[in-house]
Amino acid sequence: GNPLEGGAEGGAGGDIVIGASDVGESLLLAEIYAGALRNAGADNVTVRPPVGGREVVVQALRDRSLTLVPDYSGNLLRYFDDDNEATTPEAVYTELRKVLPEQFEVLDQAPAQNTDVLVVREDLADKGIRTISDLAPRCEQLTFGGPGQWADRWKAKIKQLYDCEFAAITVTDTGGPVTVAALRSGEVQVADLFSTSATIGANGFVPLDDDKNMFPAQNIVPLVAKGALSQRESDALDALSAVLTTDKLTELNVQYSERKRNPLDIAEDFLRDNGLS
Amino acid sequence: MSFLDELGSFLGSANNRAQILGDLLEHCYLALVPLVVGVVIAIVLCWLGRTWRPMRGVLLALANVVYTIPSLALFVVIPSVIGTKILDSINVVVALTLYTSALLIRPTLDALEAVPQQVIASATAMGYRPARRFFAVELPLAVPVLTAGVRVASVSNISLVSVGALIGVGGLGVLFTDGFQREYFSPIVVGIVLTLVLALVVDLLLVLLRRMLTPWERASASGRRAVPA
Amino acid sequence: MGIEFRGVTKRYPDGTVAVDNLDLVIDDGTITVLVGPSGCGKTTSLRMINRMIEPTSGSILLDEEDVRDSDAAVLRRGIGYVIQSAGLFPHRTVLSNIATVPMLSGWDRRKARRRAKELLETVGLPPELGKRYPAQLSGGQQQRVGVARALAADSPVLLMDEPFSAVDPVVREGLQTELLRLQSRLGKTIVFVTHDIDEAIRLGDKVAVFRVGGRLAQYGTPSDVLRHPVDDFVSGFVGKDRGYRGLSFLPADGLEPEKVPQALVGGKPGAPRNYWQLAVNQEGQPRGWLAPLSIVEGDLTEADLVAGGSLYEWGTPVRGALDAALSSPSGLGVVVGDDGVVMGVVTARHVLDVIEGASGEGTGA
Amino acid sequence: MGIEFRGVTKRYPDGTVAVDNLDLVIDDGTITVLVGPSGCGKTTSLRMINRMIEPTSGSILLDEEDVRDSDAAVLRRGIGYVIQSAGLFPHRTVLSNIATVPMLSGWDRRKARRRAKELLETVGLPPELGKRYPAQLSGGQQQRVGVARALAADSPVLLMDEPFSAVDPVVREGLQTELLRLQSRLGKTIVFVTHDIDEAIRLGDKVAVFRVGGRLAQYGTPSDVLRHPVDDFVSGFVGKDRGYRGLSFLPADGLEPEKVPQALVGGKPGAPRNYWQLAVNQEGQPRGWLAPLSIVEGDLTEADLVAGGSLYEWGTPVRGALDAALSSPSGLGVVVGDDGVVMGVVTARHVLDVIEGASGEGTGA
Amino acid sequence: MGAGIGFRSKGGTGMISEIGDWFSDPANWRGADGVPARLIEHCAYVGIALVLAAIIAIPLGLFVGHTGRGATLLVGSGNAIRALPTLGLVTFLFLLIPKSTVAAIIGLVVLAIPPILAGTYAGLQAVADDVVDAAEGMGMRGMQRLWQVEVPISLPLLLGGIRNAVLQLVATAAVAAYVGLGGLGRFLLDGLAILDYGEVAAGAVLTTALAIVLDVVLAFGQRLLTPKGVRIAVKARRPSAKEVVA
Ligand SMILES: Nc1ncnc2c1ncn2[C@@H]1O[C@H](COP(=O)(O)OP(=O)(O)OP(=O)(O)O)[C@@H](O)[C@H]1O
Ligand SMILES: Nc1ncnc2c1ncn2[C@@H]1O[C@H](COP(=O)(O)OP(=O)(O)OP(=O)(O)O)[C@@H](O)[C@H]1O
Ligand SMILES: [Mg+2]
Ligand SMILES: [Mg+2]
Repeated sequence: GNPLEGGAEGGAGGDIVIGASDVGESLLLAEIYAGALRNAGADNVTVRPPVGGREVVVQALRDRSLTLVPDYSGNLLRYFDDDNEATTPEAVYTELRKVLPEQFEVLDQAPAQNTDVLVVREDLADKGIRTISDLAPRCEQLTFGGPGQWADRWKAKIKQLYDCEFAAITVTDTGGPVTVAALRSGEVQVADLFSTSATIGANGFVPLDDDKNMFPAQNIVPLVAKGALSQRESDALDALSAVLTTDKLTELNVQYSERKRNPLDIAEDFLRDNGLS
Repeated sequence: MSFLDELGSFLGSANNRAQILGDLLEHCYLALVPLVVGVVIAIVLCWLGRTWRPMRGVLLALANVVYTIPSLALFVVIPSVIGTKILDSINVVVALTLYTSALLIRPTLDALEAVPQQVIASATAMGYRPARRFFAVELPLAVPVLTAGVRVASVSNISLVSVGALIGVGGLGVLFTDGFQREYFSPIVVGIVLTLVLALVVDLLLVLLRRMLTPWERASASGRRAVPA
Repeated sequence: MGIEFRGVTKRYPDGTVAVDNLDLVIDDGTITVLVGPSGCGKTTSLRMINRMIEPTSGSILLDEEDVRDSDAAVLRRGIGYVIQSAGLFPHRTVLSNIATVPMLSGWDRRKARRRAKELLETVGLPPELGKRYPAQLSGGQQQRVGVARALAADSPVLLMDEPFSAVDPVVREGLQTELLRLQSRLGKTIVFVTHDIDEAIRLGDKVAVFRVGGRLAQYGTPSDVLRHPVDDFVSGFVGKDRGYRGLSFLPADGLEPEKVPQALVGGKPGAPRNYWQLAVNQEGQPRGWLAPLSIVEGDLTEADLVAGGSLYEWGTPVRGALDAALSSPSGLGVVVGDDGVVMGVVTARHVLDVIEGASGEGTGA
Repeated sequence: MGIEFRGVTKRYPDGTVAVDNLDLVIDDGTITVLVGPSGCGKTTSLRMINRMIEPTSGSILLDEEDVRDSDAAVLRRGIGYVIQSAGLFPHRTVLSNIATVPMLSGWDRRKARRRAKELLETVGLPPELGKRYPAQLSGGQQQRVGVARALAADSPVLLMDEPFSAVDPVVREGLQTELLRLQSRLGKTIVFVTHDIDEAIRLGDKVAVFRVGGRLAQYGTPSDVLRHPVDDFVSGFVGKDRGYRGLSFLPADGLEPEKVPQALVGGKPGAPRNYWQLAVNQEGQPRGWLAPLSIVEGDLTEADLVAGGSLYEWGTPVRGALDAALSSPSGLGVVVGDDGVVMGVVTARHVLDVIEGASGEGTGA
Repeated sequence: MGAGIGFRSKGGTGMISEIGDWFSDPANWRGADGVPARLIEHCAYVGIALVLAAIIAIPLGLFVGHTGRGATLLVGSGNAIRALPTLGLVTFLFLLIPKSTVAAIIGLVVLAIPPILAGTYAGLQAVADDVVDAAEGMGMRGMQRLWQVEVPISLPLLLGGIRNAVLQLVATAAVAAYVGLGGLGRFLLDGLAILDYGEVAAGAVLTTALAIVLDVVLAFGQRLLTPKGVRIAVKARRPSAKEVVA
């Protein structure tokens, strides 16, 4: 971005600063939002480099360092209401709007989902492991790899639901290359990735079915600092969300992390192909 | 796909190029502003250290401690210490300014102390008051050693700015996190090369600046033999 | 402008007494040399004059006024100061070095530079050196610039602290000559520090010999100090050749050059003679000696000659005359005019007559 | 061990000819001083002897053997080498500095240290200095340690490159005296470099004067060089007082001290006399002069006396005698024995007689 | 300062108490991601990298300093390596060798080489010419001169280089946590990811404390190993208060 507008203030009619979390596709979604907003006539739209997890992004929205971030409905709900048990997309979205603090608002959610998914290598899957329940009896011999905050969030939950307690939990990264490399090399045997991640297919990993619905629905939803967007801008994002399906998201991910295209290029193509430009 | 093809298509995208340029500019800003501010701070502190002797030891000790703080640690705690926003690039600017000043304290003091006593004595004897003497005589003569220190600081700043990408601040470091996330060599290589080039260019500029500021040095190096006494 | 030390003592914080109750009156328009072994307080005394060091007690008067009554920086701008290796500013050209004090005193740039150019000439340096930096000058040239810089404020007082000790003996002598020449024109009050007794004798109208501990051992004219040292410390300090050196102060009144047989280099000396002949060139300048009974075939060339001794320039003190006689292979000291032309010769014996006549005493016993 | 340069030339890669076709025979057991202006190739010549520099052409023989035939390191261990500022190892104590070469040559530790202790004494340093580090010594002490270190291998050859030039004149004279004393005991072959002609004259059995460009201008005894410089370069280099200085090499043969009227300090001189009286103390040592016609009431005290001139020690060269006569207020130079007791007086005239007798020539014309 | 008060806004507690809470939580002291384990990991990385870097850099520096050959190349490449961005280097190496520890250690070694090299070389340069000259003139051979004279005298600067390298290593190892390396950097990055101020600050405090402690220990070692005579000489060379002009 432009060095001279370091900490731009958000606000309706003002500058729009779109943030991204350090999940791979987040930046891509941010660029697509940016494109849609520009097409809706907003100028002064910038996209900040990705940073940290949800906590950072929310904090940045709160102090208006950011105006808007793409986020996932389920995780967002858990973030604001730890004990909420809603799992279906609709329930999650409804609950989310209820618990959202007043500085924030969420726009329409997209049909596209990108949930956490536990994956194993083919050699383990070949032993008949297809679901987390299949995995549970073996958990004690397995090392798990995932982001730093995984243990905090899910360790108790997976024990409670599936009675699975891993031998060790190694911090790798948030569905990124460290996790992939660790699983590939056998350093960990189970890893947390994202369902739309292109690396799952590319490495022949096998995603395990979350048969007891531990992970909530994770529809893509724009999280906005309240009042920062004009009606026209909100409408443009709603229109965008309406066409964003899981298949399209997966394809976008392939373009991004496998074909290594520039996110702006991908965003332009996407908006054009979906009649949004 | 060979690396060169990959690099070709990476640089082939106009949007990539625009992004790289933006990152480069931000990198310059993040590295050079602290450099300039840090130099000024170091000079002022050293001036105080010269005028008031006990200050000298305090300065050196302080500089030593600041310099031992690992960059990432400093980057992440600065917002809570000075109350800035967490994504604000000012955090990196402040941290690097601290490093620059800390790094320059010793060379500046050394340089000032290396000014021959004779010269300072004769300046005093000619009726310079201390402040004027510092800026007219001591500081100019300290320039060569000082620039050596500034060159080290500039290289160090330029390479440290990339760590800022880990706390969400732009600059060429973004190319590393991006490349890393996508297992993509091109941005990383481009980022490294640009960092090196930037360091080299700034270094050359500093050498030129030093030449400009110290015409007498050139004269003594080459002129002695050329013109008979 | 006279300078007066009144009971001045300087005790450093560590207890060293560098100057001990010094009383000294320095006359206007003279060169006063402070001399003494290392650490005897010469520099300290000098620097108290321009308040680079403040005395512990006593007072220093400059032109009857206590130096403490002036602002230190202003006082210093009015006193020239030259130190060993000149203390030139390496980062400024020669001209701007010289122009320092005028600029500090608020002269305009053009005027200061014009003055600097004049001074360059005054100290005998070519104008083109003005644009150089100090490091591009030889040691001797640097010292001259140092003197020029000190003269720039046209101050009546000049303090010089071992200004010539960093240059080699030959250059040093040149600088001393130059300083004397300058002083004869400018008539400043110069206080000069050295630890070289020869330099003190050569330059000083008065010499103040200090002993370690910062006490004044003797204060008088150089000839006084050489010929009548007050005690063993002073006589030890002025050195073992003081009899001979003392001749530097004895004018050669009554010394008459005598005729000497000459031979022309390039001419034909003819048959060998049984006495020494002084070989001269066309201009009448001495080239060496033709030894008695030497046989020269054809023209006289330099190869036929024995190298001569030192030359005595007519009118200078008797010391040179004695050395000329002693160093000459013929025993005859060659006397030349200031144009270098032979005026005659003197023998050591004649020189002795002059010396004895002057000291007014016959040989005893 | 003699050293011989045979047609030695050293041309540096940049084209500088530092030494040009040098032929020089250095005698066993003597001090030979290389002297000349800066850059004339003295250091280069010296360093070719121990192969720190290899000549471009020609050869150097040490005790008839070409130095190139020995292993450089072994050759160097057998040649003492002292340089300006001593080049002591800062990280080793004085003793272990001195013991360096013996240790290198494989002596056992105990023996090397014993030798080092002896040498400390040899060069006149107290044993307790042995445990100090070089930075804890004064400049003069460091030089002594440098000399001791060079003596450690007991090598017959010693190379000294301006060893005393970094210390002040007084200390320097002490070091020179010490060196001469040492040499009189040890009888080494010493090659000594300096650019100070006085030092050369004082120390050298022979002096080799170099001119810039690395050529030998003159090679002979100091008295030779002073009294018969071969050309203007040499006479210019040896300086203007060379006639007087040359007297340092003239023995005072035939000079007889004459009787002089004496007065005892503490005694009663009685009525005034019309001649000078030499005041002596109980031991017969001179204390000053009692001027003619001076009136002394009661006992003679030092306050009644005129300070004396320099003293001439019987048996030393004629220079001292002349100075004694010239510096004496009475015109009578006081002659003392090596116990400091008065032997008589000499006049300048008598000294001249001796000088003229020695040079074998009468006054000409 | 407006709406943004950084991390503090989250819990509302002061930063000191948050660090205190973190440190007093026993959970943070146990297991593979507890403080002791992370500290030991960090030290291990620093130690291994330091040894490897020293093995490469010291002989190289000694060779160049002693013979004077390749000095320009050495200084030039040393500066180029210093300019290498830490983050770029470790991510690059990770993609090349997708094994966190190996990639990170190589990166650490590369970055620790320049300070050690510079220290060694500067140390030898600082040995006075006349001392080297005297050593040679006394008949020391190359290796004797190196070990008996040049190395002992250059020891303070050489160790100074090592001190710098250690500081560099502690800092770089923290950054290398980004490519999955363990050590104290984990607290910084993981804490940052979930904005746990206590953890981040604790990580910063631990890293800084480690750096300072190592530096102090090394400074002490430097003093201990510097030959006494050299220490005295250095002190003697420093201008005393006497010479300083008011
Ligand atoms: N700032 C100081 N603090 C303590 N003692 C000092 C200081 N400056 C000088 N001295 C001491 O005072 C004495 C006189 O010093 P000063 O410099 O005046 O001597 P000097 O005659 O100029 O000697 P030199 O010929 O060596 O220059 C010396 O013993 C010196 O050590
Ligand atoms: N390594 C070198 N390369 C090129 N020229 C050199 C080198 N060493 C010495 N010279 C030159 O050779 C000449 C003789 O040098 P040398 O050191 O022998 O002189 P010196 O008589 O010892 O002078 P000084 O009295 O200044 O010590 C000088 O002109 C010097 O500049
Ligand atoms: Mg002095
Ligand atoms: Mg030399």
